[in-house]
Amino acid sequence: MNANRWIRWVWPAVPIAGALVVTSLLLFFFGAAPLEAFQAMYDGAFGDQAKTLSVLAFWVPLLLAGTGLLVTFKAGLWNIGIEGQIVMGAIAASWVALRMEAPSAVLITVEILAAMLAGALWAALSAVLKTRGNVHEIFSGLALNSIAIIFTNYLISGPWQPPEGGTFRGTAPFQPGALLPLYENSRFSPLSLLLAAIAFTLVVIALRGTFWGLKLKAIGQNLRSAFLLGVSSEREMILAMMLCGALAGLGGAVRTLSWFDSLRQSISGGIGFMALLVVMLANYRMFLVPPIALFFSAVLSGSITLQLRTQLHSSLGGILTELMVLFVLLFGDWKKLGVFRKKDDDG
Amino acid sequence: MRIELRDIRKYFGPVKANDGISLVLEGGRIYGLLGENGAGKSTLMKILSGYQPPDSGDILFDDQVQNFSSPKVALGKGVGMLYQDPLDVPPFTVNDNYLLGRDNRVVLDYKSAIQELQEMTSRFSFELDLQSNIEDLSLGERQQLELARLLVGGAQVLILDEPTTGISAEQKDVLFDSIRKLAFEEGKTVILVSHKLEEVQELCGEGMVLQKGKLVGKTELPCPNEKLVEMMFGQVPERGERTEFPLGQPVLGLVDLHVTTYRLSIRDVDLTLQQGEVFGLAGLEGSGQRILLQACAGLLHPDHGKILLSGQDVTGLQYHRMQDKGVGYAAAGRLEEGLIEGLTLAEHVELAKPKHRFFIDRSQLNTTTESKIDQFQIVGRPDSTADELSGGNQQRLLFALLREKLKLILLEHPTRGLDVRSSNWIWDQLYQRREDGTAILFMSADLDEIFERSDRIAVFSGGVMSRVLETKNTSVDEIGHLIGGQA
Amino acid sequence: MKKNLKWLSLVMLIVLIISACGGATPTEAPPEEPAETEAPAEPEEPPPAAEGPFRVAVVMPSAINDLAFSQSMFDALTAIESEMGADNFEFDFSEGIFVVDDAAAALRDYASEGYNLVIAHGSQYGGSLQEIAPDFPETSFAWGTTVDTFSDQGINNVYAYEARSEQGGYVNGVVAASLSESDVLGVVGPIETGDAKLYVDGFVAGAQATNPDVDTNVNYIGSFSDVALASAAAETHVQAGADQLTGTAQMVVGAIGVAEENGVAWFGTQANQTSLAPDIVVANQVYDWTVVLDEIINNVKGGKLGGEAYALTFANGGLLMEYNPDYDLPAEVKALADETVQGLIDGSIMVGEAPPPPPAAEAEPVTFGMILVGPKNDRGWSQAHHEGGLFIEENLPDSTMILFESLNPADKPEATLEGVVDDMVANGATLIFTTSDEFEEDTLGVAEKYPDVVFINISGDDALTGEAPSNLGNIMGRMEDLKAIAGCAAALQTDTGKLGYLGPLINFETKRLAASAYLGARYCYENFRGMNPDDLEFTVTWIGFWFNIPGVTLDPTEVTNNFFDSGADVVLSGIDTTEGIDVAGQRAAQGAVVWSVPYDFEGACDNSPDICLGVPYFNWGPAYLDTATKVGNGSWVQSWDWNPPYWDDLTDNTRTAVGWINGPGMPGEGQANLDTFIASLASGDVNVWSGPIFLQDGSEYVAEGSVATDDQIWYLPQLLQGMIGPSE
Amino acid sequence: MDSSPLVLTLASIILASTPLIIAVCGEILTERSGIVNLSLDGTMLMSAMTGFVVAFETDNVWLGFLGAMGVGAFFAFIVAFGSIRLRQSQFAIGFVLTLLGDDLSAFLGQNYTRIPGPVVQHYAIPILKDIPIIGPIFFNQNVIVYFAYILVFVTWFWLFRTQPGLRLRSAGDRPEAGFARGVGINFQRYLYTIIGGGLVGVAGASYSLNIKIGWAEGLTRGFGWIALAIVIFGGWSPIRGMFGALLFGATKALATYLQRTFPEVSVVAFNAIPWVLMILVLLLVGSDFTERVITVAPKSLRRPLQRFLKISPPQALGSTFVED
Repeated sequence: MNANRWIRWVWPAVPIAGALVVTSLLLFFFGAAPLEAFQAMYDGAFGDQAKTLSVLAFWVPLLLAGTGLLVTFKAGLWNIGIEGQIVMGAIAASWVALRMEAPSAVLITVEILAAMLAGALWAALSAVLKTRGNVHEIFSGLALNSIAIIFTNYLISGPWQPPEGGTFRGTAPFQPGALLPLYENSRFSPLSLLLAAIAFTLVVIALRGTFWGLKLKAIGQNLRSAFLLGVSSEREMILAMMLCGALAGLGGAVRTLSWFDSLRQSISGGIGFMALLVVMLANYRMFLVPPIALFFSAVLSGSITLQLRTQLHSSLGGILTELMVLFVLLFGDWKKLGVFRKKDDDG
Repeated sequence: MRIELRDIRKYFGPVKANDGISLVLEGGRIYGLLGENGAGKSTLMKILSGYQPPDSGDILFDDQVQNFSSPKVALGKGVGMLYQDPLDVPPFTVNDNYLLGRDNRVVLDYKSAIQELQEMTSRFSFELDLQSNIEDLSLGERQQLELARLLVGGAQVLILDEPTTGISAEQKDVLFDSIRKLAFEEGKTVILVSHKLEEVQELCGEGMVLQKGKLVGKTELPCPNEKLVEMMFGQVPERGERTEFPLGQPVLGLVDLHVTTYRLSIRDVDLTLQQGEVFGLAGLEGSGQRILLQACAGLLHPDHGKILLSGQDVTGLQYHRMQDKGVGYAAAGRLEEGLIEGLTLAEHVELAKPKHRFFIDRSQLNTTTESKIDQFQIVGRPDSTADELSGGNQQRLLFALLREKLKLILLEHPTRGLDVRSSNWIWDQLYQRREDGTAILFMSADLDEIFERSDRIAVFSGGVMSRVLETKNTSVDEIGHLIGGQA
Repeated sequence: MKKNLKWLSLVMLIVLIISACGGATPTEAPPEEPAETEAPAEPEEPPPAAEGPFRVAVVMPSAINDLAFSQSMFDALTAIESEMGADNFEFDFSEGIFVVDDAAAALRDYASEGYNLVIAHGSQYGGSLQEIAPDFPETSFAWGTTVDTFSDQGINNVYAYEARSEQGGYVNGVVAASLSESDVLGVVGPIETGDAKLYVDGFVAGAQATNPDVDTNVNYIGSFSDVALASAAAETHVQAGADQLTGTAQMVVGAIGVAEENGVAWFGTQANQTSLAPDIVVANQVYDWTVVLDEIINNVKGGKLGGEAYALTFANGGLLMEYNPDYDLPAEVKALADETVQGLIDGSIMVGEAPPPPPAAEAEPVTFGMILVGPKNDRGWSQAHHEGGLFIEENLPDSTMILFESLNPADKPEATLEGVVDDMVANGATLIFTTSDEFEEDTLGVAEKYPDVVFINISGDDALTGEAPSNLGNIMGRMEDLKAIAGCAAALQTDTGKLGYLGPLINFETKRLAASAYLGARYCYENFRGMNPDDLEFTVTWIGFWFNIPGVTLDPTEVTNNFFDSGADVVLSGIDTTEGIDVAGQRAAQGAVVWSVPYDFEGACDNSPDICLGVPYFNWGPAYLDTATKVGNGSWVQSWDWNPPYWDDLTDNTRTAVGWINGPGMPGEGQANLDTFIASLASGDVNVWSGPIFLQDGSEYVAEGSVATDDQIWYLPQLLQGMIGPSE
Repeated sequence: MDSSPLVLTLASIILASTPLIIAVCGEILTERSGIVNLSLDGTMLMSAMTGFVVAFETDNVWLGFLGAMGVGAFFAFIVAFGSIRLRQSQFAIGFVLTLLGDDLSAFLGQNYTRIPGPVVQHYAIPILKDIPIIGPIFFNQNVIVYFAYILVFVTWFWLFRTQPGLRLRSAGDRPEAGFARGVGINFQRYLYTIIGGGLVGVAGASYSLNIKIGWAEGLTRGFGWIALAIVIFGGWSPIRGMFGALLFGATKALATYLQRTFPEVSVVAFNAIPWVLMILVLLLVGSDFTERVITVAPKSLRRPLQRFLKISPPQALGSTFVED
């Protein structure tokens, strides 16, 4: 039993180490020294203040999306459409930034509200398709992701193209007052982190302490029983999706109003999918989401420096994080592995 | 064939499902296996049919030790088991289902399958539409099909697990006739697993009683029921006597109700229930009773017709609105329909409350839950999850979650799978509700239960509801005819 | 928009002044070659009897009053006529012949009419002359500006002539440097080639020699005719502090206007431009062709019909400095100028004779960053830039490239240009190429953040519009003519008369490139195939982005298949990747008769050589090397470069900015026609953007008889009439 | 030979739909056995890359297909192992593999981007190809297309007319029943997940070796998801699935045509058509509305309508089965 307890403590490190080993092998076969590579990644993430701020700036939308996904996962929903919700949030924020004139504080408030509303509505579409049309949210989500991206392309090449003519880069930069206040010269907006922290806290409280959170848990476990117990699953599902969509939309606003200064053609670029990985690696444990999101942000930011120094393909950061999630999924629970299970105990 | 079970043991963690059972079964006889819920009947039969290996002990056929690694092997050796819920594949056609696992050629030979099936069905005078899908058959027909399949597969030992649940009286007669034929004419060993003493008495030559995983007694049958009951429970439980209860105002009114579903429709239902009334719906499973209950619960909506609740038109209201109006519904599925795996008792209690605050008050909730646990005698703690409870406790929890002060309670198989004592306890609880003026509408596959508990009875057959019968003025025969679709 | 309107009005005004003129000097021999060419053979025949007046005929590309190239020749002939007398000398001329075929006909006519000397005054006429001259062995021909007499091909009746304009440029540079108070000079050049390059190099050398502290900002605008660009370039110079400007070719009128507005001094060349702005013109280098013509006429009279090359110099009096009498030129400066002219004459000052090879001598290794928008091996846009970077590494010893590929938000949402640049600068980069218009805006930001690092943004225009800080320049290649070649190749080969154009997304660039291809196709369909160009079905399908994004863009594979299914037999690619040629190759393997013209990358034909009709491609190496060299030795100055092809050899990757590789799939006859087409584009003889051109909505865009300005081409609002496909 | 634009377009649609048809057949086998292999998109990318690289290095297209099949089978094995042995969420594993396949294929294939390599050779079937209209559409194709035809038929036959098919379906529909009759449920699931994955691998390679010739990052991105949706639309039947794939191919061709027909509509808008169609089709087969249509229909029509419109997934799809 002592051995068992020891394994229980050490085991969580094993899949992570496994992912590192496989990544190192890849590095090795492509002619790079793994240690140097990881050093480069670290330098790229925390090498100086600018890099750290960049990691933080990328962290915020990832955290927002991950927080939103906690809600949908709790309700048993696979909100793959989160990518499109981020995009729609960005579009709505851009719409306000381009079309409205107001003092900065008002403008930013309206932008954020519009982004959250747009993300929520886009998510609601997926939810209604599920509850009313029996269309699985994975498929409606994927389709709506593509449609949202196509819509962005339409806007930036059509009605919102910059005055000097349409390229596919994006809209013209917004009025300065429309942008989130930034920390010094970085793309990091402390305000956005504050909003993310508030959102995260509220979601934790909602899921842990409120009746609504309990209802989501019930729905997520057993739709039919929850319904018979008096939980309106349709309403709660739509609400869960909308809350997630609103947070994703806020993430989109942060992307467009602080990371960029205009609506770009790939405003999200997969942050939603990354957030899904974050929540999966956290194994749906809420308090692991912020640190894991920060870790992902650091790995991906670090892989930029990695590419510069080693000229290796930059998909490496993605591979490392995905391997970690895969290995944790597969081998994270050592009991399920049965490696240490007694042979006759297969009942 | 002589079958011997030697010291069979099977433990699930701390639970000793089979704790050293030894038995000898002879060919050409029909055995009844009796026991309370959780006595170990199912486990023992699963071991015998190769579905589970025992932890220790041997199975011998004609003194030869057998090793059943799978049901297939067991059937190959001649042991076939007919489950209460037949182990067939509902989306398959009858032919496919019949052929699954039988034919070892790659390309299916439908011709011979049809031939074999027809032979078998005519031998036992089963009436089966061989072209239909399994899911379109009645439970009885599915059992017949399973039986046919087992026999063609060469079963010498037949294990029947609660075979009469949910089938009509006529189908039951057909089934029993075939069983007798098999045992007495063909020399097969038949084991009947059942709660229903009457059936066991009627059919079996020898009864074996299990209690807490041990064989506690054997007796030649028929014998006095009291003897069997005493062996099963140690003492004869009080049978809850049904007392006449003065009925009050009409609670539920159904006027010319038509409800259409994908598979079946019910038509022309007119019915009035009064306060305090207990109304039983009999019929084969899937004849429309469930549709009626769900329509009353607001889970299905009528095409036309009216539903009145205390004189108020509630036609078309959603389930949750009906709940608020005082209608309670308990489905039979428990963990599938009603309880939620992974949620604690306290969480269930909180969810089922009619009124909620935004934030959950954990300590108050615990107190409430504790009192419910006491009141409903549930073996569990507020933080036990629903799936940790035993079947009976799950059922109790389900009733504990019904709101107070209900006008109408709708129940599907309220005591299915429960032993007599648990059933009585549950019905006692239900009868208490009548004091508040609650009417109870329930369906059951157990005709005894319907007879015993209802004030009035209606029978469904193919979506049509029969005339309403006063329990005291009808008989099992009459109901049986109605179930069979004869007016 | 306001800016555009201003440009347009300028164009409208000045277009009236300028006569049409194709290539004043697009083709020029390599400057390293000495101007002297030995006459290899003695004349075998006795001279023809000199009876009657000496008759000269000349064919000129532009009008005789163009205040430049053609006028200088006309003036010279007039002068000779008045000198020799109308009895002894008469001349005939054809002006404004910029279509090479027309010129060839005229030359042939003149030759057959017995003129003693037939002058082809335009380097673009060389090809025609080469064919005509052997047919008239008794007629003497002269061709300029060039040094090639075809004597190495056994042709002995052709004279060559040129102007050593670097000499006057040198003098102008000396004067300008002496006058400058800001020590900043500005040069507006057309295309970095030939006469213009000689002049500009001379000017820079002169200025440098006079005052080493002087900064001479050179800006080749990429056009001989775009007045608006010239004025914009001049404004940039003025904003950068230049108080002395010069420029060469016809479009400088725009620059002169700007100089006049700002009271900045101007130095002219080719003709006396004082009349254009009497207040600010200081000095002009003027060509006097009589020096050359006298020699040639004498030779012809003496029976020598060709084989000599002549040049105008100060020494032989063919070049003259003419000063503006109204400009108050300090005496000591005037003296210095005269001294310089003298020095050039006596050889104590050498310019242009042996241009110093700057890369070898002053090459300093450079660490430079290369930021790509796509993967480095996309066989398209990004790969072309990557190879440009490799070209630097090869030619500038010890230079190091720091590469970053696929910087776009879809692939790397976590990366920013700024972050990448931070890393590159930290790793020692002093020069960074940001190779997409996607980076235009962000490049401005990092250029301000790192003023000591030189940034080159590709296809942006910040250096042109003046938005850019002085450490940010722009480079782009002129692809339009090459797209016309692509269109021509397709039209030459099509059987069905249906062409498909695989368009990326709709913007000005893609519209004008598609339109160029269409115009090229029309021209060749009509002129080489003898078909009605209106029957040509030219369909543009836009996929929605530069490359395929599954689920978001149309799939180029399917679009190409669709083209072929609908009866098209040639598909031209306008996108960054190779689906067009891949599908065509697959179809051909199935026995279909189809062809393809890929794009962007010079090796694109390799994907399916047999059906490849050729590929127009970008070649960034020369421009990148030039930039890196200058950054290395500290001589880089901001410029906006729209680099033209090196017409003499479109496959010369050491020189050309955009190129054309002939496709193995093009049959011989078609290739011959295509070569002719290329030659006539090179000579300026053919301009596919000649009116009348109508837009898709039917409105007239370019009137009959005129040529689209660069501005019109650049900002093409719609596809053209006859093209099928959306414009918005 | 008839080579009108319509005929040629139809032939192109068939060619372009081939990989989808193959992948759909593979996934149907997998899902019919009770496992959802959600990793299709990543698997296809990995196998497209592997197929091209192997074919390029060996100069043998068929070895390329073999390699792709191996990779597809391996990815599928991970899904099967994770869900059967380790009882983890199939969705989670499939989703991670989707992303991993995308990145890993980009990384491993980085040196093979857009270079020309071997392709599947065209082969018109003699005699058949000369049938008017039908010939040029169906029989003037290549071996992979013919393989897809055969695969659809074989898959259908295997599922519905053979004993192994019954076993396979019992694993997905009622594993308890199958197990009681001697079907090794988990064996079936491993087997058909792996076979299905292998077919998805073939589908991936037929992009890189046949349709979108060559390798480039993200070459087949999105098609895996579309295949998964078609499986649902096709009601887990290979024949309906084939029509689903063809419908999807036709929509894409339509988008190209529409751009020419309606130049005034934004080009970008047409790119959304396949996605809108995907939602609408799933809505059609999934919503209660369809059920209502069936119930309202005259009785004689009900059964065929039901067959045509009503979709019921394998009933044990995605659930784990514990053999004890």
